[in-house]
Amino acid sequence: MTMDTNERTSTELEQLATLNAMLARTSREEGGLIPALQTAQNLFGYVPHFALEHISTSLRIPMATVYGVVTFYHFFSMQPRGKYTIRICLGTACYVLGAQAVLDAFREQLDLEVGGTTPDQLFTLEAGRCFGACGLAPVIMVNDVIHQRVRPEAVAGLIQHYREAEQHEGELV
Amino acid sequence: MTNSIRELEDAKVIFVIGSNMTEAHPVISYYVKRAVQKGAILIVNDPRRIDLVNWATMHIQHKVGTDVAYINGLMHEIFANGWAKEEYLRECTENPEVIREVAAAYPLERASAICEVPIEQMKEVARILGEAEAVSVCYTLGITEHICGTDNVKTLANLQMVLGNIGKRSAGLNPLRGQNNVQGACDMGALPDVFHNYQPVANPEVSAKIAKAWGVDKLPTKPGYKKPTIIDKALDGGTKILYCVGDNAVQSDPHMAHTIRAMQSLELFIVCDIFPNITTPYAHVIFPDTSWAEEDGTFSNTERRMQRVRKVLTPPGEARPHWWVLQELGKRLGKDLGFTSANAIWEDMRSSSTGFAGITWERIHQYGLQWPCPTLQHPGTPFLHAQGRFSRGKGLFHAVEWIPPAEWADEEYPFVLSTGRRLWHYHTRTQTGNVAGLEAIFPEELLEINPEDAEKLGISSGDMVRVSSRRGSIEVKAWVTDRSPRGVCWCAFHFEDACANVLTNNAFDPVTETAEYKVSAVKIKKISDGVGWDTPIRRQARP
Amino acid sequence: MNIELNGKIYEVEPGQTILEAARSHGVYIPTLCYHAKTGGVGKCRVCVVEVEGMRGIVTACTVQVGEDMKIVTESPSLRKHRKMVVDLLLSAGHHDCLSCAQCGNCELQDVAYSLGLTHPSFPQPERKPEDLSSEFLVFDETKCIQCGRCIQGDNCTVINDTLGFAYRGADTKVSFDHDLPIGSSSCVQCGECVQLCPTGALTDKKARGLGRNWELEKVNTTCPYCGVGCQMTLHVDRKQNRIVRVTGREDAFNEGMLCVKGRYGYDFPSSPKRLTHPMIRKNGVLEQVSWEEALDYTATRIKEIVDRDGPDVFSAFGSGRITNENNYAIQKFTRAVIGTNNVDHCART
Amino acid sequence: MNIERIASISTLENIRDKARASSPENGKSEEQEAVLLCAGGGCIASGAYAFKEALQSALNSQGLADKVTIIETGCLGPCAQGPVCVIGRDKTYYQGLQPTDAEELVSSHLKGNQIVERLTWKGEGEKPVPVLADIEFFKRQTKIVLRNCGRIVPTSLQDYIAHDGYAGLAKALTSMTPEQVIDEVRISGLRGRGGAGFPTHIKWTFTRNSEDPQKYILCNADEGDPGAYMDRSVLEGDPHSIVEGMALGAYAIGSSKGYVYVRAEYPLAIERLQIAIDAARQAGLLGKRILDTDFCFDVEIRMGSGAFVCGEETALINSIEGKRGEPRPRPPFPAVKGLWQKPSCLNNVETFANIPAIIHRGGAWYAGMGTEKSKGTKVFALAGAINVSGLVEVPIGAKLREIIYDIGGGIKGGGVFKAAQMGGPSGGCIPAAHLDVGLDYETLQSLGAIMGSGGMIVMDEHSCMVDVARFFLEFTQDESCGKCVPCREGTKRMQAILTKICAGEASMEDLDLLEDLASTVKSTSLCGLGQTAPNPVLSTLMHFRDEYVEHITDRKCRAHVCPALVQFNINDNCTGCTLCARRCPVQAISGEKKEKHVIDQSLCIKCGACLLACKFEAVDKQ
Repeated sequence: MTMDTNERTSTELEQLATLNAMLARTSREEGGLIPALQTAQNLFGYVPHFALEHISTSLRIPMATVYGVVTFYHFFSMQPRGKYTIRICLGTACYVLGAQAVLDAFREQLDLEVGGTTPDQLFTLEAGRCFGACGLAPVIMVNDVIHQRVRPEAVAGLIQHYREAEQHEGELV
Repeated sequence: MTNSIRELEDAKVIFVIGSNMTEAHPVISYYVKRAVQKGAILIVNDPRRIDLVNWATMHIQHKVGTDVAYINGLMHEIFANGWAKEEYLRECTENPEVIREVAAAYPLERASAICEVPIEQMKEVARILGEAEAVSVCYTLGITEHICGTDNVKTLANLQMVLGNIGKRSAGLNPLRGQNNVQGACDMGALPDVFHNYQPVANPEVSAKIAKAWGVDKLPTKPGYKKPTIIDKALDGGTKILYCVGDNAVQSDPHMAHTIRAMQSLELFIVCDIFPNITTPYAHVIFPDTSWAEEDGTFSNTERRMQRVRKVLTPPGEARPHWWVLQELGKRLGKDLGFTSANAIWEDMRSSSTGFAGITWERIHQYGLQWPCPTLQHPGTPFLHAQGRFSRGKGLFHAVEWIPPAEWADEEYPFVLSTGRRLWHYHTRTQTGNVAGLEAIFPEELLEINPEDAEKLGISSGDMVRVSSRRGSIEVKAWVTDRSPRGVCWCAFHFEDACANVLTNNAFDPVTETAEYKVSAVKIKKISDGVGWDTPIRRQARP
Repeated sequence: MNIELNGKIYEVEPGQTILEAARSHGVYIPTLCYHAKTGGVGKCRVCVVEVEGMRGIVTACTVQVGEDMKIVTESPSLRKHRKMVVDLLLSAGHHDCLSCAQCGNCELQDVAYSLGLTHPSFPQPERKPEDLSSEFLVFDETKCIQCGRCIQGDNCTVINDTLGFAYRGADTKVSFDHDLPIGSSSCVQCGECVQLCPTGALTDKKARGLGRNWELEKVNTTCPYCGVGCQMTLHVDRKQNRIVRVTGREDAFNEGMLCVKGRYGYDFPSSPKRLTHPMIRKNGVLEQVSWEEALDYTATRIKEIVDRDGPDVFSAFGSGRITNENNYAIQKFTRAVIGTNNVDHCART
Repeated sequence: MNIERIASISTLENIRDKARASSPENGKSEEQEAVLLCAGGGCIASGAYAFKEALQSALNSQGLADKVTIIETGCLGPCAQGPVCVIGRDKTYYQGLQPTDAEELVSSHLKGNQIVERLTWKGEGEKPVPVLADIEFFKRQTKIVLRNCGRIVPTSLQDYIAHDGYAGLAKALTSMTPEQVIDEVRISGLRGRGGAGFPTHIKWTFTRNSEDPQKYILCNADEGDPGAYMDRSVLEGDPHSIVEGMALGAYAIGSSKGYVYVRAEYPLAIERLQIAIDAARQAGLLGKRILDTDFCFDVEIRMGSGAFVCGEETALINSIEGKRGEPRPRPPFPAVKGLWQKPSCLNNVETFANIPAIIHRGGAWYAGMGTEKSKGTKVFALAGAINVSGLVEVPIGAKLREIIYDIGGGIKGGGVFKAAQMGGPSGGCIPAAHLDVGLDYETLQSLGAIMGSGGMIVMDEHSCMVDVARFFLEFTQDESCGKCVPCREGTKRMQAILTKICAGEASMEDLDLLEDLASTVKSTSLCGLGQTAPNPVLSTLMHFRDEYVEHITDRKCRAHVCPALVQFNINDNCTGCTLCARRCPVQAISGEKKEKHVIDQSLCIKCGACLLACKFEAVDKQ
């Protein structure tokens, strides 16, 4: 089943073009599969199914192997992610200083389970492993921004802050 | 096959031409794929993008029916770069100068023009073949089912002799025989010009020896007609009686209308089979035969290995092993053929054969033996012509010129139809038609059309189309797929209601009288819209 | 090379693993994920043994024998560990043997029996439905022990590249392509995975309920389809006069491998549509007759025509489908009885 | 900035001397001044860049822009006190810097060289200790791995060379044979810093002895242990030391190709390491014919993708090969058959960071530090209930008490030390009774813990040891690769039992089953993850068995952590203000206005909202 291009939006098409360009330079022998998946993840924000097919055919790696790798690593997601990925660090230091309560607060406020995305595609909630900022425990990351010493009560405010940033941006664009 | 199947796993270079191996010989394809996994180079030469290409290093899509030009072009490049094994040519072949002339007549420009393979690709293939220490060549009916079938095989033989690949491990010239015991049928002398063990009927001493063994005073020395001639002669009274065992000729022979007319004009048509099919209605007498697993005996496989088949089921109703029928007919015609049991027949055959003399049922109880195996102590022969010592002495080159197929695509019939087999079925489905499950996987015939050609004709997968040739037309469902190259469509002959052999051309190879199943000119017209398939992943051998 | 197994000295070849060496001398070491074709991968950890000088206990299927290696394959602690590992496996699924096709031929059943395990001691997960979407295979996830033999087989022996492990940790599962039902996956149903599966996870659909493994007689034969001539074993129910199941012979040149026709195309002899009686065309209609009548009629008609027009009007077709013996019989009849060389067969299609 | 190719040891030396003169540590020249601002991941998170802008504008407004330059450096160590900086000349150390402090810092210190005591380190009795060298936290440390962190610009090749960068490599390539390099490492007594402590020179010798034209040298920067972040700080603060360390390793074992496997969660580390690699290539310190010798070596970064198991040697190798990160049975060991079946040697970031120093200053110097069997220094990542959490590098053998109290400033909020968890999910805990244990590989092993990567989580009485063991089992069970049965199934069952214990529904037989499981998982698992997964349980059982028994028989959680075993009751301080009743999400609190309220235990979900809301400390948590 070849991927019918008309179904894809224009942005996805250029992203696909960049992916194909990268694939052309990659060879299966030097373990090109994971860098290819990482490229797809960074381009699309997640690894869509048609990207898996492209990677499988151009690197000549069976789909079963590609699927086995993409479902093994925590970093890859095959569902579209929210604009803001909230990762709560569940490292030992954070856990001992109350990260679980922070995670529960986020689950309540966003009405999400870990790994879920809000219907408005704004937030994805993840439980992450140690980010290496244990001095500022408990820590959460929103995309690449680290928030330190987060208290459960501050969670509502944080969500509101990003919601407003979104509306604000919404008006501008 | 000159060599054995398992040698393929250690081959360094495998050159496959005219063989849809993953569908027609799946277990051999497993060994080829293992060789590739171990680093071997696999070159697949087939006009179609067959599934084996998924594992191939190179896929050469030469034009249908131009094999001789393509191979002669390769040999030209091999000679030009000094890759030919001159020492082998000197010591092991009779007439090396013949092949140098033939190759000289096919510079790459000419060869490429005919077979439409880009020159750089031919150079690359020639380099790989030339520099390899051993190349195994495998081919099937894609090479033999042409009016120049014999020439194709001779050209491949020429190539392998130029490269010195006959007579060593993981090399050789390997025809992959299609049917479970077609090798055995030839071994046992079911051929007009030879007795069992390829002993020529025309040779007086042989004829005398076998006449004595069979207890008859004289045996006919004039070679008989081949099957296509037998069928043609039925129309002019040359053939009055046809005794047909296990062969659904109407569906499997080319130009079905012609075959039916021949059957109808026979005076006595005796058919012996296990199931009714579209040939049995024309029979005067039908004998019910015992099927596989209902009688003991032996098969010979494609690597010349004779192996046991065993009886585990009691045959239905009155079905009897066929040698019993012949024994009874023989008695009524005044000759006791001595067919008391399958093993007795085997011993009778063995007593008057040469290369099979060492093979007994006891010796092949556990594992088969590969002939030639002349004595009871002989271990069998994994590969023939060892160290280039050909059984006929020295290798013989044949000067072979390329000739176009009998019928080429033209304005009225713009497409080339090629035919073949699928993984899921076997020949005319006499057996697989009665297997629960195979029908469900592949329920009807499909015409495979190239996407660009299909778009021009407004055809999409699932539509019904009418395919017509100068000999007839069929209605078949379309499968738009890149398995077919531009200008070529393909379908099998498994299903009687959409059988390719209605269309195929009954033009024959002059030597073997094999019909040109691989090339017929057809036209295609869409009849009605249909529903395509929406499969989540590209699959082998089906949409 | 000499090694010591449970106190006795044995002669072994270098390069063998401890498991192969022990088995070649009849010393039992339980295994689940080891198979001659797919090798020792050290996944199930049931074949653990104690080796003097090596830290901790090691898997016999991956460690090669060394000169004067002292190995203990049976000890209370080894038995305790093996028992715990098999108990964990039994609890991880629903290995209920009552009507499982693999009963009597299941390596997990055998190992549990040898360790005296009666039932899983941990709470079992909820059941999952079997995958019945393909014509010939059934995949029951709750009987899968993730030994990976099917995947190793699919990627390294038959190389159809359909199977792979997906997901991670406790959710690891055998997946067809990207976790598709078998029927819509790229699986060509060659059945190699079924033959390699140690438990009842992958079984033959058509054979279900038609005969226990030990009830069926095993007879070796050659495949009736293509020219490769694969060696196979027929599992026959003599009473029902039926072939129930086919497996490839591991010791033959095809190393146990078959294709979909060879492994699953065995039931045409039992079809009711078989021709069962001789028939003769009487005023345009084919009628059943006795053998006597058919043979007499045929012999007299042949004699009449051959005497009238000579032997060359007779021709016979042998076949690439029937045995050597029958082909030989046809050519001998044509030449010795009729006296013509008009005999050929369909080598051309 | 273009970097010309360094073709010989002499060019390297005069670059070093030139660079040393203008090294930012003491300003570009005599009257120049520099502010070394820590730009490690932790400080950036606490606002280092915001402070930098404010400081720059303050310098401009006060006319010091050309005299004082702001230098971004790697991590200084005390991450929790971030953002921090050190003044170049007089080495004054400031912490907790907010943008509003910038003006004061410039005006009083830089202009009026008057210490801003408010922002300095507070020592004993809150007494300010301005100069870096006098501060206990720094004084007791011996920085080898972190020698350049916080003192050089991480991405500046000149700066690195100025601090003896690539001197070790030059020395080795021009005057030492590979065997001599290995011997120097042998003398140094360096052991693997990844956790197992396998002697580095033995690993290098094994790989050297495998004949194969193509060998690989690999750097394990997966650092999956939660609570460990020293590798990140080294990669962000001193990436060149890793490049040089790997080059030396490659020269020793005879390899020409290296890979650094960095986890995806460290984007900044990857960025800076890539800059360092590119700079080294331009300078001819990587690539073909390094320093005009016939030694060629190049190194490439490969990103992890979120799998703790890829910290294991062979799983990491499988990951680089583009496969599922599943470990391989050993033997064959990677030194014989590793990456793409070629001999490969894998060492940790911290191990590589030591190598340049050892080669440059000699193995004997390094062996002078540490204990009899474990030489050199170890970086610990102090975190948890401790006043000063951050990176601490001390000679091996230092006492736990010294690290926690003298360096770490004691337990946060004056709490009581209960245990220090070492080695993350593969490690164990050290109770108060062993505070005076000298930390080295063997002593930790005997206590049921392991050195591990050096993560040290300090816990006070607010932590429940059973819950910590449950947390670690949940971690390893979630991160198990699923390849072998004991780890895949065993950890799941162990976690289930621990959860039952925390829920107060377990029996003593469950405890025996837990120990049986632990012993099988530990002895039959295929790789390190499975073999060490039971350690957190075994070590907490060894030191805190009474807490387990309490959970099971008395259904009591001493630290009030396990929700099922915690009870919230209202005491007599209650003034009936009804605030708690309104805050309770399940309306479990009843009572009239001004009357003492009551919590209905059957409804209470132990969320603690009432405790947080109450202004009169009328809610007790038992």
